[in-house]
Amino acid sequence: MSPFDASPLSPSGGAHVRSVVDEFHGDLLEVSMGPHHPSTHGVFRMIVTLDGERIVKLKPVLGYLHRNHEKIGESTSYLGSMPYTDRLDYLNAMTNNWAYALAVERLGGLAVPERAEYLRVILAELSRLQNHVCLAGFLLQDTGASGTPLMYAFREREKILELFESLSGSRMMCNFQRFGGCRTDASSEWLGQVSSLVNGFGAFLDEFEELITGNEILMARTQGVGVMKGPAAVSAGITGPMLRACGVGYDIRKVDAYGIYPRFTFRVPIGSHGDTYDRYMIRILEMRESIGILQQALRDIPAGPIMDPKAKLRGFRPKPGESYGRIEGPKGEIGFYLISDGSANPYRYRVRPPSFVNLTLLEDLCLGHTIADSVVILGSIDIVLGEVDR
Amino acid sequence: MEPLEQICSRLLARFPGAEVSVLPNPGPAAQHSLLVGRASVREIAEFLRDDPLLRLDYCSNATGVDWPEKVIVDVTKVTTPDPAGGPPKVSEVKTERLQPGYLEVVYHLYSMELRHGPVVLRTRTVNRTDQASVPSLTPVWRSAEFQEREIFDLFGVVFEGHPDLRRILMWDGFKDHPMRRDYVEPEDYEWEPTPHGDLVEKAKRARPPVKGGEPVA
Amino acid sequence: MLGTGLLQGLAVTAKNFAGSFHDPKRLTTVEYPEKKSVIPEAFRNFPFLVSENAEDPMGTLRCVACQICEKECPPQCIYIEKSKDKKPDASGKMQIYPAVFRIDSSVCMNCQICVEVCPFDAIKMDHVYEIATSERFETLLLDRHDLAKPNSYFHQIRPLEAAEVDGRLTAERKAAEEKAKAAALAKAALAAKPAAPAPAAPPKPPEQA
Amino acid sequence: MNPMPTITDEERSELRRHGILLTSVEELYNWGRSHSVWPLQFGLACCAIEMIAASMARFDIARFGSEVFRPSPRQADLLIVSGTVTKKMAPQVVRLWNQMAEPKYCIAMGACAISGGPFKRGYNVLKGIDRFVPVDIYIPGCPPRPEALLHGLMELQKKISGQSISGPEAPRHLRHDTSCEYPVPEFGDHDLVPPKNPEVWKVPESPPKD
Repeated sequence: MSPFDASPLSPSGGAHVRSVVDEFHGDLLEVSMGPHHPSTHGVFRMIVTLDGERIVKLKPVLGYLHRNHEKIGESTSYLGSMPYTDRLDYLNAMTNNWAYALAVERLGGLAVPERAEYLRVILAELSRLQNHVCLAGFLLQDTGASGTPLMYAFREREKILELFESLSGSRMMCNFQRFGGCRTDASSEWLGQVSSLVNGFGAFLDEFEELITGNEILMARTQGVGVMKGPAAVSAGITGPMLRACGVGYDIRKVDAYGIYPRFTFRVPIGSHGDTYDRYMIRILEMRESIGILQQALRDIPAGPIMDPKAKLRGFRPKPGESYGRIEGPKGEIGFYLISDGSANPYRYRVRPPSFVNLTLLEDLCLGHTIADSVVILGSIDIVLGEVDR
Repeated sequence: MEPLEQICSRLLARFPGAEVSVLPNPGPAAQHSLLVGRASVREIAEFLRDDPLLRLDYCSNATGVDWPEKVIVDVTKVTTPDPAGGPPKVSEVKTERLQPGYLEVVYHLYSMELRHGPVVLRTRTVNRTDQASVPSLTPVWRSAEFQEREIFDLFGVVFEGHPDLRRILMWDGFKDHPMRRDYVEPEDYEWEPTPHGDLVEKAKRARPPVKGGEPVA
Repeated sequence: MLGTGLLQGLAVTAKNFAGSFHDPKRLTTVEYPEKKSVIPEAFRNFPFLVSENAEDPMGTLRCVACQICEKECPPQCIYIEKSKDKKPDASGKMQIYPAVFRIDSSVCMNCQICVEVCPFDAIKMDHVYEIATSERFETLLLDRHDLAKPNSYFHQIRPLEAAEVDGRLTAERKAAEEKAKAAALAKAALAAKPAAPAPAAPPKPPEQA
Repeated sequence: MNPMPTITDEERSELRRHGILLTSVEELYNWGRSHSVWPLQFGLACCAIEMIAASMARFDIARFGSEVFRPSPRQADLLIVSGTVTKKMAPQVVRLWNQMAEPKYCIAMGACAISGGPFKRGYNVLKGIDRFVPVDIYIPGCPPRPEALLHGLMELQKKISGQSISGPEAPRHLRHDTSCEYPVPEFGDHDLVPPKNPEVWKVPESPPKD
């Protein structure tokens, strides 16, 4: 089989084989990128076949961080899996917690008090802010802007982490949500700190955009690179900002209307080109929408209990059945699928990781581009290996 | 979205002879699922994707579930009339039967176009050993590509028609399917200062207790 | 014009550079170890066992070896052996105490679930994080002597929570005392009446799980 | 023979206060080594994010001379194992360690790197990188705060400063009887082969204390 034949990975056929690689039949070079590589965002490996500098084939190799999350989840109680979910997508413990809590609440038929719902929204949106700002920093690091944007991004991220720490006790591994509510209540002082951070965040974003969005080098590196088309993305199950960058307005906050999201007015940014630059811009625009949601939530948050009185901490044994709960995480749809057989541990505990599924199209995006572009494309997918490999 | 029973009857009308049934979910989540036989799962999946009323164009989650064989005790109540004319005697008769084991593949389908879902689609293998195969749905929804590879890797379900069925998380030479419930881990317990459950025994086996240079029985 | 974006970005960098000399908003470095960042009360690192008395930590542990935390600990890093005998606790009640209480801090995931499930407020999360060591087996396996810290220390690191816990415990003890007193009175009253049909119920045994 | 005249640390610091610097080759050598520890830019899991945070403006690992994260193991002195080492990744970690030039040090950052941590029950998780690589400093925590990493780095600096450059106590790279190459495990049918390196991984004989 000629290396230029249709990749067996792609059921759509050889549509992605570019004419640019057809002209040459030089010697092909196979390069193993990773698992130790500075710009693969962890222990991710790509086996790249190159013709000159152009990619003709790319096989992702996963599993270097496969730490058996699902197997452990099946031998741990429902409560005991909560801190493990922190370590899935370790940048967004709060949204992982929420997705898991949602699945278990559906499984056990628990309600969530209003104040807890507001707290969840506040924490999830803060999480989205720090994830997207980190992503922007890492993406720019991958394009060669070493240091500066990442430093600025982490400066802001630290402020959000401080808030997480003072509420939940840990900077990253928050372990904050419980089935039927939240673990501790937020003081009005804490809410005030959030509100001052949120009010200042817009100014930071302005500065960050001034630093980088109009930058000609960034545009040259990202515009027209890794273009993804809407129908292919839908079939490949791409979710989150990746999907919206190619023009499909699918946001689970709007579609499923879980929690109390219908109460907030916010827009869902949609891209039109589906290239890496769009994926970067979508995240910046999402952060601006998140600021709006946070301001509304902080304005409206009511007083009241934070736990469903029916919920108990220990000895949670849901009736036999199953549930699938999903939320819009910063990286896409994060879902938990649980089967209960009536015992204290789930019979089946499955995580639907957004970044794992988002990697499906990596080869299609990279074909025909240079190897340096593959790093940028991978950066814009926003993977976290803890979640890809679990 | 139309109720699942209606989808099921439409499927039966469209594919006569196909094994389709609704598997109820007794829990409060009430996410019932469509149980589809291996033979027709590919056509049914294509129908679900292309039907204008359903348009389930997005397969969110694909996963495996292992159901090892188990002994089920059926309890039937037998009423025998009392010959003396008293109240009839009710006795319980227990019959044991062996439920064969199988592997199940579960797909959660949504529609991005019509914004509804989920429809839970399940299909089962014949057994867990030599006939552990189902048709791949990767040609229908590409998002199943990596997830089916993962199910193959961890559960050992063989997907017929998958374009690139290799192990994805474990290394290629690995022999086991670790997410199966009867998987046995390699022994590795020399230092277990806080052992629990069956770890206590394993830790003792790996490192027999020593007192004054002599192993203690 | 080509290059405007670049220049704009450089201007931002220059602004930040200049600002880092005077603007406290842009002076973010915490000069650890000379200065340490303020640790919020909620911060959690590793668990410790609360003892009532700093002089006799082993004798006044609040822990009654009920093993709930051992069972609930997600990474299973707690190991407890119950004592054979009983010792009086802070309120004078005879209680079982942990003969062995180990936490493997090289496994602990700092999740705080042991603290949440403890019905006796006996285990709490510590603030100490400077515990890097070159000896894994000896140092990182914490036994009850390493884990015991006095209530005064708890007050020092978590003043709000400790005050709340102390208030609750005092109230509980007071209620228990009054109950015991009432039970004793009732018993005395019953004893005074020789015609009583049945003896009063024995006092409830210490709560165990 | 008279014993060598020695100067106590107090006397030395007293002299230093008066502007007199007394040093030995050993002290100078160790000072140089301990204040230019360049880590390998190598992240595994959650702890890697805290490692990145430690290198950012707020915690600023540059104050310790360790901000130069090298992407290549050939240029690095310090392997910070920041996260879960899976069995699939373990051969690569050992290979990276072998590729580093002596003198080299290893920090096991976080519970997973020390013992497998919360994931030690997993079938694909190595129960501690010290089964294959000699670890100098263990930093417990899940994940450790960036300050904890800095504290670990200072402990490592202390350890380096305390090393003598000759004699049987000399570090690995100054001796001829030790190798800086460690055997790389291979993938087996069910587990790594071998599952540990008995040269490096020594479980204490005595049972855990009470």
